[in-house]
Amino acid sequence: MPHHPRIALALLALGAVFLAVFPLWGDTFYIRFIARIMIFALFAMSLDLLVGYAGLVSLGHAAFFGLAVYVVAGLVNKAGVTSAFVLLPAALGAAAIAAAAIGWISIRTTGVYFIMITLALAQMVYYFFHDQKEWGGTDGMNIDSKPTVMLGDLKLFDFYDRVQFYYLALGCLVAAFVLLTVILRSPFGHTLVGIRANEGRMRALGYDVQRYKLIAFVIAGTLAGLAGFLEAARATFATPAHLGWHESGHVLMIVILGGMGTLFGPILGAFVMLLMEDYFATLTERWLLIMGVFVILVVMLLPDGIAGVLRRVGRLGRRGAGDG
Amino acid sequence: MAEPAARETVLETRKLGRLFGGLAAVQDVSLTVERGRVHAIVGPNGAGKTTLINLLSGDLKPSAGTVGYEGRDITGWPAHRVARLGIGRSYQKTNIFRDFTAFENCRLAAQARLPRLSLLRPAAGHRDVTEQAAHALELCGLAERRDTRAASMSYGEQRQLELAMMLATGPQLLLLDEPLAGMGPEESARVLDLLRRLAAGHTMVMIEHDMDAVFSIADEITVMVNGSVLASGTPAEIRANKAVQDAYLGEEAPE
Amino acid sequence: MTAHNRRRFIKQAGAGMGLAAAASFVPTRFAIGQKAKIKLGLMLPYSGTYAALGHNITDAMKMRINEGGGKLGGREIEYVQLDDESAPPKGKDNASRLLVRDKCDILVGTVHSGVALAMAQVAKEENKFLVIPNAGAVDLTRKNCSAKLFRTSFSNWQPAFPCGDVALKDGHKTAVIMTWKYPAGFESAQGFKDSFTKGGGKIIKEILPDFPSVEFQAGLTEIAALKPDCVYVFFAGAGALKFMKDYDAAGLKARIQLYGPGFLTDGVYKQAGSAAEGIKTTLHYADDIDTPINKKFRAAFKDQTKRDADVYAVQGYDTGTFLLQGLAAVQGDVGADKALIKAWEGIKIDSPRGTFTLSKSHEPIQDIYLRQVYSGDEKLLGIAHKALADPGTGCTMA
Amino acid sequence: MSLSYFLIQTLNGVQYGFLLFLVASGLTLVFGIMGVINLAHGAFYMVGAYLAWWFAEQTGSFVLALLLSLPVTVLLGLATERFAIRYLYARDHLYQVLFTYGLILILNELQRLLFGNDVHGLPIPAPLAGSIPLTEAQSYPIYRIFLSFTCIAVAAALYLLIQRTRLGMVIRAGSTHREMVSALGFDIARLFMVVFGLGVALAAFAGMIAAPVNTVYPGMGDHILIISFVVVVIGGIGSIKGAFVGAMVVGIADTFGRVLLPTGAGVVVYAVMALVLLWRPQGLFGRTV
Repeated sequence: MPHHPRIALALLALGAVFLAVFPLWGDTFYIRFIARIMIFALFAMSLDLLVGYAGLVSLGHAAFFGLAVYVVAGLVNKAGVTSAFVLLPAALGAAAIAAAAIGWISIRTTGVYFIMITLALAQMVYYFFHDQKEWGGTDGMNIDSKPTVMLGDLKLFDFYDRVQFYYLALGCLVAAFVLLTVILRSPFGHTLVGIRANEGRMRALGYDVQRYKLIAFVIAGTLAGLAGFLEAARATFATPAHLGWHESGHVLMIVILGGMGTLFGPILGAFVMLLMEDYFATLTERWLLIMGVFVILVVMLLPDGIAGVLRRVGRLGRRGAGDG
Repeated sequence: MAEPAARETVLETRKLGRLFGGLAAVQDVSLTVERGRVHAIVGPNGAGKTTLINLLSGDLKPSAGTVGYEGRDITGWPAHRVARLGIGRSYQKTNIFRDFTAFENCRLAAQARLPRLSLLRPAAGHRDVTEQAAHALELCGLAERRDTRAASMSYGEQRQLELAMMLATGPQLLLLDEPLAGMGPEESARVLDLLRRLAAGHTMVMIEHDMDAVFSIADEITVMVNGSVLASGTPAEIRANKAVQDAYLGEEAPE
Repeated sequence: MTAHNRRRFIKQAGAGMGLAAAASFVPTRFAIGQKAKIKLGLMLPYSGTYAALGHNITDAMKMRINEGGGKLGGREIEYVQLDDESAPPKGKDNASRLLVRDKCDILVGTVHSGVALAMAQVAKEENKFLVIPNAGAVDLTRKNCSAKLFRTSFSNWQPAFPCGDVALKDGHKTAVIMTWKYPAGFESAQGFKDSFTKGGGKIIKEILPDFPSVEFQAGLTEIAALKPDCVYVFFAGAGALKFMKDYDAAGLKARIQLYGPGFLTDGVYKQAGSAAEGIKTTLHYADDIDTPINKKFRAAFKDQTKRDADVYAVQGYDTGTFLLQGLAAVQGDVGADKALIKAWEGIKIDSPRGTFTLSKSHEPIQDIYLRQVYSGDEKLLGIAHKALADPGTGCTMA
Repeated sequence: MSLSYFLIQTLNGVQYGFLLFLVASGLTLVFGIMGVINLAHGAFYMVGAYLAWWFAEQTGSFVLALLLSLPVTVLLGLATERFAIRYLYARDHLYQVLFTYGLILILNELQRLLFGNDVHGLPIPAPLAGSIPLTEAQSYPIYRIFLSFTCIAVAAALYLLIQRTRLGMVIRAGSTHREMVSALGFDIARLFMVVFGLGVALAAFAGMIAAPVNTVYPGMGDHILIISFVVVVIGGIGSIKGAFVGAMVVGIADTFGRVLLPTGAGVVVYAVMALVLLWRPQGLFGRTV
């Protein structure tokens, strides 16, 4: 049940305004770069549904993201399909089916088993594409064309236009945020939170816990697939690294950094993390060392992430106001 | 208490057994629970009472024997299917959602009976669910504590909430694991009163250590020792039973 | 440098978030003219597995440009260096960072073929020049070739092709190929296969362990059971070292001659010790090529970097020559596309690896050398193939 | 497929399995007893290999290198537990995952910083060099056989430690009844520190003794980590016996996967894992989840 603290909502609104007007003056490189951040925010948000609400810590979430990228790559390069009306449902469908299959096996377990099994099953998908000669193997491959959106001869949307694409990514992010907020306020969402808190009790109340978990897993996987579709359209490049466990760990880190179980946290997390990586990378060749230290500091000192800090600030502010 | 004209079996176990690593926690238990009756299960600690409840509720799968409910064989059914048949249970150790309010706890329980998955409508918008939850709270005397976080309620209130959650699912058969455990005399009396009222509309299987309470409310008593049934009968029969007296005397004091 | 711009961006973004004066964000622009500096974008791995390669390429290239006066076509140079981390997912963003944001005139990179494929597409979209100083994916100068893309190194096929002839000449009739199951391995294997089967040899089997696994025992047992006349392998780095040691320990080295492209032994044969003894490899370079230019180059590189030069340094050095000569021909006017392409297509480079020219698909036409390890040193045996060009199949310059 | 060929391939698989067991045993031990999931396990494997190589370079003796690097890795493990992991027991596994993920980044970069990007080989110690002829074309390196026996010895030692010693009793009890062990007056904190140290030492030791056949290179821990996870998941998380059986299953499946299904060999091991999980979600010897 997402209770967005007021300070977070204010920040979110401010951020949304900033994002909405950014293309008016930002240069094209940063338009592209922020589109990437928004795609990762969407990706991380989908994982937050699992980690932060359903209590399912998946270390294989990149499999669905990367699978969607490869579905787009395959349809465009091998079948010559470029219509977004085909590519989008195919990408989402593939991600959903994969999530159903991986989820079906994984949700029989809990806790650390779940972590390990999602990791191992996702690696299976990774090796599948890794070993495909026709799909570029470890090199990956360029996607020959961006998706097209045509109605007859009329071009409805131009994926090549960076500004248009930027707003598409922003729109998807906002839509996913709204959708997840609605879902989490529904009985289904409350049920997930209940399962996370006390699975046995939920069973005794009559909830088919496995079914709820599986549905959550499929929703999250499908949204990750949406992020993958957008990334394929943005970067037009497919590589096994998109589905590797480093990517899964990376997106998990974004969720924690932002604050899990908040939905808006992963958005903040994606901005902070990606901007920071970008910055560190220019400071030193040893930037991964800095990232490692940073990750550990966050884990040790900020378990509730940025959202936790905001909550505390908000509480302090309210208390201060009350005292005055 | 209105006795039904014809006695009708609601729940029946045959030769029910459960092993834990070769050790029999429950053995050869055959019980018959009739509609509208309060069936108490008593016995010393380690007699297998809670295990028996867990077998009935589906939290554990039996190693032997069968469980029948309303003429249906439900042996080995998972807990959620058992619950959906209308069998509610409460726990000996308070088992509530501590971060939720009393009302949210009950709403979560009540919406377990929604016929279909509901993903898009807000939980607060399901009127029948919220009514059912509010009703359960009221029944358990918690109406005023509706918006209190469960974690900040008193122990007695938490026990009452535990019952309210169970009731919110609208069950016909109640499996109660020591509903009075750890309560002061005043709270105990209040809950006992609640149980009496519930007995009017429900069939109940109840584990309880408080013998006064048991004898005052039960229609039927089963005594368990070492995982097996020692005796079964009306309170008067049990009181008179020699074997029960032999085995049970001196162990009567709760925990 | 990039760090500056980026820091500024972060500050700007922060300011924008606070709805402060965001209008002060003005992208860097250069007046294109003879006086302005040429911006050279270097996108190479400076961290990760290929860091050593990235450093050697960069250092040798700069060394060569400085030898040539430190200017390109009379213009000063501004290097914009970026670590590509050999990470394909970031390839396009990094390339577009250099070309779009930093407005580099020419992009140079990289080692990893996957990243290079991504760079090639961005360069094409932005209509900028790309010079590839290593990545050997054949598609770069075949299917994906383009007018403004040049490679100064090799194609994976190229050093492998002469190896088949060498094996035939050594009297072998049957061969087993063993390579990692990844594109560079497939392409290298294809090179060997093309010449070996054309000359009447027979490939009995191809064994493909998955990349980057170093568990070779199963494959070695297969080789022992198949008993081919010779074995051709493509491994590099740690895998190559382990393979040579395992091959030796399995008792196969003494019985079945081992061949490979030079990447098999480069940089690791000393570590392998006696296990590398006798292995024959083919490559577009050999440390001990006996020409004045090679000796001078090796001495200078050692002097400047305290490291021994290798084939990657040579490729970097030649990239320097390539830039110097091409831009001299157009007096530093990178905007003169046609003239520059023409200059580069007709280029002749005197390199430590010998003199080479470029093929129609913008790929070196170069000599491939045969080397063999004996007495703990890798020695040049001779030229395995004179002036070899990649077939450039499927390349149509648009 | 001739019989001798089949036997040699089986030997290859078993031998690979032994090595996997050595790495996976530490992972499963740490999880089974402490409930901690250690992603940096592979990184410690790499640390062991690099230390062995470095000390061997300095001293010229492989045995001496082993003796010198083992205490270093144990200390590293103890310190990691003492100053970080300890604070994460009460938290969700998620934080352990991320902490150890951060540790991988740090250890990988430190390795590059201290030892550079080069690939290194470690000569096989003289008495164990050489090979035994198996068929007319193939011989088997003595060191690999030695490796297998070392792994058997470690497996036996672990078995004895856990089944027969007082420490083992505590360990077994600790893995199921944490409260009981503390109630009996054992120092849980110290026990966990020792177990984590042991887990790290096992990983590092595997890296050390495998170094002469495996070569030493940056990032070598990554690949071994994932395959160890598969071993542990198949065997049942927390079970030493399971790790052993799981390692054998993976070793043999991987070897024969390469031989019989060359095009899909990378996926074979994972497919085997998925099948095992469909049948027993808790792994072959895992406790019910």
